[in-house]
Amino acid sequence: MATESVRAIEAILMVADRPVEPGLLAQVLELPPARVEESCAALQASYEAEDRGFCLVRVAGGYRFQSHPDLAPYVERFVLDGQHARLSSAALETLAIVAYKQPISRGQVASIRGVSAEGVLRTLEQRGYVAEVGRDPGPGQAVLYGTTPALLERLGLGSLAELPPLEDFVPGPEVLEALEQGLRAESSAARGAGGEPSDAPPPPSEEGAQG
Amino acid sequence: MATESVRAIEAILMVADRPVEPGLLAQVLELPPARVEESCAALQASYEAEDRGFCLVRVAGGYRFQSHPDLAPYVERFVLDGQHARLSSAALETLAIVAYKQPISRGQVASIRGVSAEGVLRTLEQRGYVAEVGRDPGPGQAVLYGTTPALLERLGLGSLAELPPLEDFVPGPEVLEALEQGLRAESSAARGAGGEPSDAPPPPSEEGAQG
Amino acid sequence: MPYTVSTPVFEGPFELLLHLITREQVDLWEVSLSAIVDGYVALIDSVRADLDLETATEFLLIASVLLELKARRLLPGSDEAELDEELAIWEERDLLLARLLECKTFKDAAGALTRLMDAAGRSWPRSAGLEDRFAELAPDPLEGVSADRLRDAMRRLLAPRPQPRLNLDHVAPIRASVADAVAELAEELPRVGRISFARLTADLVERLEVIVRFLAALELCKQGRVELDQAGSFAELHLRWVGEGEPGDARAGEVVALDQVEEYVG
Repeated sequence: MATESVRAIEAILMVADRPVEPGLLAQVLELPPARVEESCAALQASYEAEDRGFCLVRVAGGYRFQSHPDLAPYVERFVLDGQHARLSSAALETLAIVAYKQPISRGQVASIRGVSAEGVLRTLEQRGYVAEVGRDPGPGQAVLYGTTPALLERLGLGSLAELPPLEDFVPGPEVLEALEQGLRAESSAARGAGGEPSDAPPPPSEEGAQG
Repeated sequence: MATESVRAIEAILMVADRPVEPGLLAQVLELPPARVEESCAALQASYEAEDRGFCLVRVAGGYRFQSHPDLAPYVERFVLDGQHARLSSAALETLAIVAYKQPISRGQVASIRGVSAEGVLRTLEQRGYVAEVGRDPGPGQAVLYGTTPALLERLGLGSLAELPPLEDFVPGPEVLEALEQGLRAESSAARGAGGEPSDAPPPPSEEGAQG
Repeated sequence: MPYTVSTPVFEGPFELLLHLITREQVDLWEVSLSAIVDGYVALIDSVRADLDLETATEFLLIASVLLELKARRLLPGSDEAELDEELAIWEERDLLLARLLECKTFKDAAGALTRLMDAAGRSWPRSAGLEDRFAELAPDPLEGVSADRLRDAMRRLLAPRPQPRLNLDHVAPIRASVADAVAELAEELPRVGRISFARLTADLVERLEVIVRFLAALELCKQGRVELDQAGSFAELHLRWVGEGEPGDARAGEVVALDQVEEYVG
């Protein structure tokens, strides 16, 4: 029933300890890459149809076996050392900036976040989620950072192209309005305590003295 | 179709690095051991019936997935291709820790690296570069690892004393803490390990000052 | 009014501002600074036993940011606000708005990454690796690894891990010292003799620098080396060098006493 090449893919993925690129599978099996992709898709479908406790997924540019997400409660109990340590929100924001803006220097990250990025970037580097990917050709030759395949694995994404588009997160008009309002209050309030926010220009200096 | 417990067994065995004892499965799944054995037998039969490229085998220690013997030629070609054999940075780090801090438990390695070390230690063990050198006398009797003469040979060193010194490198507080937790175990295990005296680990200077 | 400390953790000034503006709808100018400071002191007193440093510093940061925002409006603005200056203020505001939007964008993107990680985190990869029967075949993973590389890996591991910390640069990004400004004036004024304060500070970009120059002028006046005159309220302020050293004598500045002159730094 199952063809030898499909079975061989199963066997190879069973001994692999990281995602295996379809190109490598194609080379080992002496098959066109398209056939490998087809076979993998067929395997994915069959595990799903049979309601297996594992699945075949494409992450970080390759295929790998993993436990089915449904069964997380059992696997968690077995794995004991929660290898999925959570990242701080600072780390996540930095990661988002690097993911969408790479290659990017530490200084650029810091200027987007408004705080120093050194510590967080080093933590992310230690975790293996970001790495130096080059040097800025300009003066100073700042180190440029990018994300790693390990991050894609952690995100469960096949490639960076699968990241949700950044445009999706650009704040809508209501947020923009709220922000504008807030900044307007900054300049108007100084004119007179408790005054209604208005489009008034910045305050004359003598009134500032009451603040 | 498949029951939850059977799927859970598949999930756990898929992520396990070593054979899993049926008793442990029974405990995690809160099932009588006999039921676990039954489920495993049913799984074995179903993979065979479906002509899968992998099989579920019972080895000394328990159950594990492995590639089907039929497909060894493909797996061999994959292995020989070598793309997946590069020493990962995780392996390099783990090896460094064992080399400089031996004898050391898996838990201590993990706490210095900040991530689980099980898979990597196993690979290094398989390769003959690290080996069990004793047991922690404390509760839990953790296995303690050390490097082997094969590693020294590979690195072209006459003895561990020839490892390049770390010099006056002062470890960060969290590393010190991880090491201190194991100092008692390390020192007593070093006595009990009974390794070649000439290969005794060089006492790294910064520990001498602090320990 | 007692100010209760409830601290969602703010990592930076933009995050704090975002929170204040979008969540709390705080009118920054309605918050009384003395109430905040009182509340802060009360907080420190009440939790002295087990002071959570992080909360305390976080709170201090919030107070400092508010202080900076308020202070900006107190600084000598111009009565006859020049168009350039006004434009600059609006430009500054637009810049701030753009940065807030960018900050919010990446905050939300980070949220999406978290959801991806949470979903992916429910699965564990197979990592058992090679079965023993194949292990011999694999090329040596230590190929090309030297003892020095082991040492380098170990040193990297032993390096102190960075602790997350708050950077307060934004609160006062400009560091200006009155002592430096006094020295500068003491060198410049003997050369020019008499000059208006506006001209003296025309090339300064930051308000803090203007303030510091002003304080420096007061300091020199106190030392009797400079005379200040102003025709009336809000009229142009002039400085005249009356200290030793003739105009053009650059060494005059060196004799100005600089002890007890304060530093204004972030």
